Amino acid sequence: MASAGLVRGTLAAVTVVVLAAGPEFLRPSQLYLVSLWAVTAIAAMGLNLTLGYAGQISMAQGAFVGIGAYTVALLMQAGLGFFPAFLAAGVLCFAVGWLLGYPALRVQHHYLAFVTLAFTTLVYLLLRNEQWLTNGVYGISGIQRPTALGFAFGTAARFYYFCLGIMALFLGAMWWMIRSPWGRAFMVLRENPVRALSLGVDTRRYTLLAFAIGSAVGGFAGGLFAPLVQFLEPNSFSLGYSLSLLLMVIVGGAGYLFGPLVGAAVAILLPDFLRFTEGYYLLLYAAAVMVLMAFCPQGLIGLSERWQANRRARLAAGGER
Amino acid sequence: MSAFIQLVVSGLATGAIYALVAVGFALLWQTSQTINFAQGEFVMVPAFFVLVAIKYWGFGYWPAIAVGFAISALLLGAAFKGLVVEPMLRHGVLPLVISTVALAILMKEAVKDFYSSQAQQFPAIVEGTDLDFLGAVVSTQSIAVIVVAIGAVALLNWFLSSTLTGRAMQATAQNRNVARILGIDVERMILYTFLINGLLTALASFLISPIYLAKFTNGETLGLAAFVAAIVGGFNQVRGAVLGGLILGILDNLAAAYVSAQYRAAVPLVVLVAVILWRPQGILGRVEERSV
Amino acid sequence: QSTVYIPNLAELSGAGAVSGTNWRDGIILAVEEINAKGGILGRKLDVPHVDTQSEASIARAQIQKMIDNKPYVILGPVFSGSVLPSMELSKAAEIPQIMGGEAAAITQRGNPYIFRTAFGQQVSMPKIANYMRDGVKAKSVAVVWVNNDFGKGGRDAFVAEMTKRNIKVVADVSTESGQVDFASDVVKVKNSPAEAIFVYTNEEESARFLREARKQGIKVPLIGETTLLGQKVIELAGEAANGVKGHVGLTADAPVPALQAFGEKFKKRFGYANDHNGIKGYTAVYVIKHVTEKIGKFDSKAFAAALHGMTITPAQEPGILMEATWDKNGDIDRQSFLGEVVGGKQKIVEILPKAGL
Amino acid sequence: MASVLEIADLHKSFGGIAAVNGVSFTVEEGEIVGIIGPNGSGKSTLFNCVLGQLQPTSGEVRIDGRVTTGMRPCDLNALGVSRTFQLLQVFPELTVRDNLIAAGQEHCGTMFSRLFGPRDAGLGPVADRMIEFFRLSHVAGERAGRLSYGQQKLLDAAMAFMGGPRLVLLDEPAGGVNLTMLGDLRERLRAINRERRSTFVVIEHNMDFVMSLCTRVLVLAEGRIIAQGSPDAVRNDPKVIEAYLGP
Amino acid sequence: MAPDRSAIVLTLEGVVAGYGPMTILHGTTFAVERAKITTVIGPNGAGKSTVFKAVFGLIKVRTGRIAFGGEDVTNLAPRQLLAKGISYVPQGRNIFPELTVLHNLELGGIAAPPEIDLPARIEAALDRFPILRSKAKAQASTLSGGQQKMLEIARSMLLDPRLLLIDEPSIGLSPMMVRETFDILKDLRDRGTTILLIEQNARSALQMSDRGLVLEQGQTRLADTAKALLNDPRVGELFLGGGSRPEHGAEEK
Ligand SMILES: Nc1ncnc2c1ncn2[C@@H]1O[C@H](COP(=O)(O)OP(=O)(O)OP(=O)(O)O)[C@@H](O)[C@H]1O
Ligand SMILES: Nc1ncnc2c1ncn2[C@@H]1O[C@H](COP(=O)(O)OP(=O)(O)OP(=O)(O)O)[C@@H](O)[C@H]1O
Ligand SMILES: [Mg+2]
Ligand SMILES: [Mg+2]
Repeated sequence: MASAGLVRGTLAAVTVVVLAAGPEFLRPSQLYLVSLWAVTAIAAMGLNLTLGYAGQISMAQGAFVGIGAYTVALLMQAGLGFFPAFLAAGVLCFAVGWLLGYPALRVQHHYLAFVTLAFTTLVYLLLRNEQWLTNGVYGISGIQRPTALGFAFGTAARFYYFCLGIMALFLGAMWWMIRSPWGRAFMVLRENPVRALSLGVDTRRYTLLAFAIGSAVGGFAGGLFAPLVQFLEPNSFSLGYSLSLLLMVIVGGAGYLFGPLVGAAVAILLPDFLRFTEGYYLLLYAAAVMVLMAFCPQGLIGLSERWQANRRARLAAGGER
Repeated sequence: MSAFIQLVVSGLATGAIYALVAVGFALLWQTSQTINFAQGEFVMVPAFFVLVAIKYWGFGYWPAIAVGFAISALLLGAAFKGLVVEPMLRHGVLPLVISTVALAILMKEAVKDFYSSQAQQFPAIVEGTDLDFLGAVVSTQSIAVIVVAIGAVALLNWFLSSTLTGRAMQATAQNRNVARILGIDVERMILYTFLINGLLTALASFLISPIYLAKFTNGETLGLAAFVAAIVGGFNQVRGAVLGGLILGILDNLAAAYVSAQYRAAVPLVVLVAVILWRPQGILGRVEERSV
Repeated sequence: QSTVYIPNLAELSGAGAVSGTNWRDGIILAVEEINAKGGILGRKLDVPHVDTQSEASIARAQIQKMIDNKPYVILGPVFSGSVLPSMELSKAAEIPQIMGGEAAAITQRGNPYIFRTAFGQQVSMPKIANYMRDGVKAKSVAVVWVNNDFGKGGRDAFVAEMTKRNIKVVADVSTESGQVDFASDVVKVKNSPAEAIFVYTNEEESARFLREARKQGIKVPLIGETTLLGQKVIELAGEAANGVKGHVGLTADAPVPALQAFGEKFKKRFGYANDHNGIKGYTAVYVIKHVTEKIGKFDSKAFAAALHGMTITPAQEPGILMEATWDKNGDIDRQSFLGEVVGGKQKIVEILPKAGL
Repeated sequence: MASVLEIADLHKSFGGIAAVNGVSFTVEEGEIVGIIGPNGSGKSTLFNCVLGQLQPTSGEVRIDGRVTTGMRPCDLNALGVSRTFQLLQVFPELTVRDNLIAAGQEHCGTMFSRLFGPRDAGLGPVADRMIEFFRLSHVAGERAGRLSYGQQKLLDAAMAFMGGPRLVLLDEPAGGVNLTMLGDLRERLRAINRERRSTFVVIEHNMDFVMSLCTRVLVLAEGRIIAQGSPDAVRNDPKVIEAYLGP
Repeated sequence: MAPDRSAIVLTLEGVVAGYGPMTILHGTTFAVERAKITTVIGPNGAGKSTVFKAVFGLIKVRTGRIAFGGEDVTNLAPRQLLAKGISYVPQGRNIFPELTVLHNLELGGIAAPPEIDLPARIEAALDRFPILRSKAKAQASTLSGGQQKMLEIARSMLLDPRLLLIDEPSIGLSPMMVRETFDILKDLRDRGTTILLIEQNARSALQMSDRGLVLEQGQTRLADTAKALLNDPRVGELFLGGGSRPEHGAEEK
């Protein structure tokens, strides 16, 4: 037990140090990639709440990232500062997510998946067709990076710290919420809604909350996505993006705090290391996901946990003898 | 008026294809509680088996079709069941859903990387003659599709509800442990399901590829449409899937013509959501009642 | 150092795979030829091919990665949607980018490092419009376009040109990329009083549209721009493609021996017939060769400066295939063609002069 | 003072079949009422209607004099009404201890305080006592889905008491529970009933348990009450013997 | 009293089994006599159901041996065991919720040898549980808890097993139905079926049984005739609810 904690602590510390020293040894493109990882991980964290903890299958997270990104881009174009725009993105997504939660009160599982899928398609069509607002297929470019207290986050390195900082913030908040009774309420929602309801858990409120918070987090991720990529177009937020976020959450480990970070790393950072796979990366990735699902549907974190549990059991068995 | 008839008739032809694919969905659901997100790709791929047989192995049309069915049964039926579904069923629905999402990517990428990223011509079973129907044009291909789809569905419906094997397949889906305890050959039941699905999708593939051309991305729209059809009609009723498919095909055409072409993709989805909220079990579906 | 790093970023998967693959194979062909002859200024070309997966955000990440490695010139991408976000980066790094995008917006931002290999829509659409007015003599037209950046951009430019020429657009039909059923779209144009139909969609969709149009018995001329008369569309649409007319920017079937020879080489090397993207990729590499040899050094900034206003003729550089001129915005100008599909083959009926930008 | 639970002419039918067919009765504070009746006589359906799991076709339910028909189960729970289920209903992936805390946490503080307050909402000690009592200590950290049938049944019962309810409806709490444990459970119910004046309504087929625990017994058959009274009176009622107990 | 050696049909010898890394059965050993009802009792979580799962091949036996009719059947698959004449009725709810009652019932006979007249058996089962006949066309999930259990018991009557493993059939059944169920078991025994029964309702179960077993922490604590166990003070106190419980004697009818 103690050794597992030690391993985990060391791992966390090393990760933090490596990330902090990033700009020292990473090239700009790698800084960009790690920033993109952080942003994607935030989006996946939101989905992890809805899906992993509350058990509501959502294929709409990509759409929320899109809504958040466009909100920030458009508000900044209209002259608002980054931070108010960022906040507005989260609030808007919270509200829309709350509304999207209503169907979840009536239907579950694959039905719900399709309601959210329909929503994603609608958002995509709106972004594409309402050119007066979103500039349609031509997209929005030239989005400024934020300035805080006179400090500009314009360069790759500074914006890298900015993204990582915000990610850490969300990770902390998520951790806090999950270990609070709210987290337990979300989980009982997933486990047995009928029993939960009879124990006074207001399943309607928690379902809507799970959707709204998850979506808001997605919106915040979008709020970072816009200044990071500095170019928005509807295609980035089509169904494929939502699906890949879904894959990330599951691959990392749904219902584990760090699952989304791992999942996003696999989808975003790993291809960079596996350059030799070039055109076949997606093929290999898909195959790997299938193997993982067959072998350990709890994802990579679940896998490592199982490995640790086995080791512990072996140690304990050894101790007995 | 003739425009309207044309839209409906064309919609029916498209709808019949959706129906054929949707039936596979409903079948998988009813008999193994599996949701196959790669169903569209299951329709996309068999056409390439045939193309390979024709182009690289020098087969004639009918032998190639036979080979196509055989490979489909083997890969999309047996191998899918053995390698994807079987190891995952015990983990519940979600991992399986994810796995089929990954499978869809895998199939698309494989066709693209190992065959071609470009659309391919595909030979037709019946030479497409166009017939005039109340001022609208219908091709014999479309009629063949409709007839085959309805025939396949009638057969399946009978099989599932009127034979012991059909019911044993449903029982297997609803409670595998009990099925095993009662001595139902669970493995074989699941295998049947997937073989039937593999053959159905192959059939759909051979019927539509001459019209739609064979391309690795074809599954995306088709799978989605079929899924929507299955839900609209009723997920747990094979005949519901047919109704859903036809409705969807017609609706799509009418929406594009009379509502908005830019939002045509939205119309079926809005209908879908309306159906889900108003009648979650689908138009012909059964309510899945549970007592507490 | 014996190689020079000229990375290529292309749509090798996703929606743009057809175009991207063609573009890449054109480049491969040119690079092989040049390297076989000893490279440029004695240095071999090192041209890795990187996939955008047809997604803008990935394109952007990939181009950043290329820039880290200090490329001489960047090739690609082909989709305007991927060019627009990535060109900001190459501009900031002062590295010339020779790409395949056709959206008008690309060259309207005063970016001194971006260069086209094909007409922008602001050049090709006037040509089509003139043809509509003078060749087809249509008073009213229908336009069928695919609703993505390519189709929408073309449609906007086309409609503007029609208005200028007092031709009415009586049906404006948007279609989806990947759409398989064109019944309702054909019904719409059929029911409109259009005297000609302009079809501006990607390859397969064009073929499917043509088939449905023939099935429903459309009689008015079907007019297209490059894609509609392309090899792939003819192959897929079969009979239904016969009679299609329009403007062709680049084609291996043009009565230009160099282009035809290229087409044969390409087919021999890759086993399929190229489309205009193959030519775009091929010529892009030869542009680099020519300009570099002209300036005599590998200097990115000097390269960009030199290419503006330059005209390259096949006499100077055979690999350029056709004489081409780049203006100060990076737009390209060269001859183009009017064509028609006859008996399942593209036939060039007229060579149009340079637009004279 | 109003009765704790009043049911007036309650009907519930499923597609023409009347499962509950005009049931009326009241339960006073501090009573322990047993409900018995043949299988399918509508006992569970009655509970489901009272607790908002099902919408009654007609009739009225009042709790503390307040009409509660149509209220959601969670709102009823907030009024101090809780229940157990006939079929196993636990949170299978949560540990036994977390099951219990989840069962009580909505009664502690506000949404706000639950987000920022302690992790176990202050329920840890209560949960531990519950675990102790139901002899689940050795499996307290185990996931609930891995318990034996009887253990899950006990856990389900324990969960019903976590919120400190005033009215508890128990649907066959004894099924599958070891007899010794059952004796303890009975004593516990009596004690709670005595000390907190909590009210119980118990559906049960185990006659020993019902007869020794309840102050009053109702007999349901075909959706109607056919007899009620003291345990002894009911046991000797010929109608009850014919419909339920058998010769 | 030790069981009659020559009449033994099922033996477990030192069976060790469990779930994942957990061990529940720590060398369980006992023997069951032919054409007798043997009742297994024990506290909740003792491993009673686990024993059944191990015998029926649903969990893996790690060490030890299970023999049926002199043959080693350790770790055979359920279908093989069914073919050898063992059938199993698990604890809890075990129906196919979306099939009709009749179709549920019918599937109980799927492993039947061809000589069995299934329609007649189904009729007989419906006769014993008339309520199921009236609900024959209803979806099984709409049955009440007790009715679902009846359906399971009726389903188990379709085969003629040589050994029937039945896990707490009385849960959720009204007293009348419990008696009916026990009558069915007695009939089966009289026709030669060996019955191994788990019951918490220990007193009435032991009263109709021939032999009894007490299982605790995955091990056999006592094995004797049912009568002897009923009169055993240790058993009375622990498993018959004796001691603290006021006697009502309802079961003495
Ligand atoms: N699926 C499972 N996974 C892990 N552990 C299990 C599982 N099923 C049972 N157990 C554990 O095995 C032990 C014995 O369980 P079993 O079901 O055999 O008990 P039992 O004697 O039948 O009890 P009951 O009378 O409550 O039915 C229990 O401690 C339980 O926690
Ligand atoms: N959802 C439903 N649809 C149709 N009929 C139902 C439904 N739920 C219950 N019933 C029927 O209503 C009747 C009463 O069922 P209920 O579950 O209330 O019985 P019960 O008294 O609790 O029986 P048991 O003692 O067996 O649990 C039964 O005949 C049952 O079949
Ligand atoms: Mg009941
Ligand atoms: Mg048990």
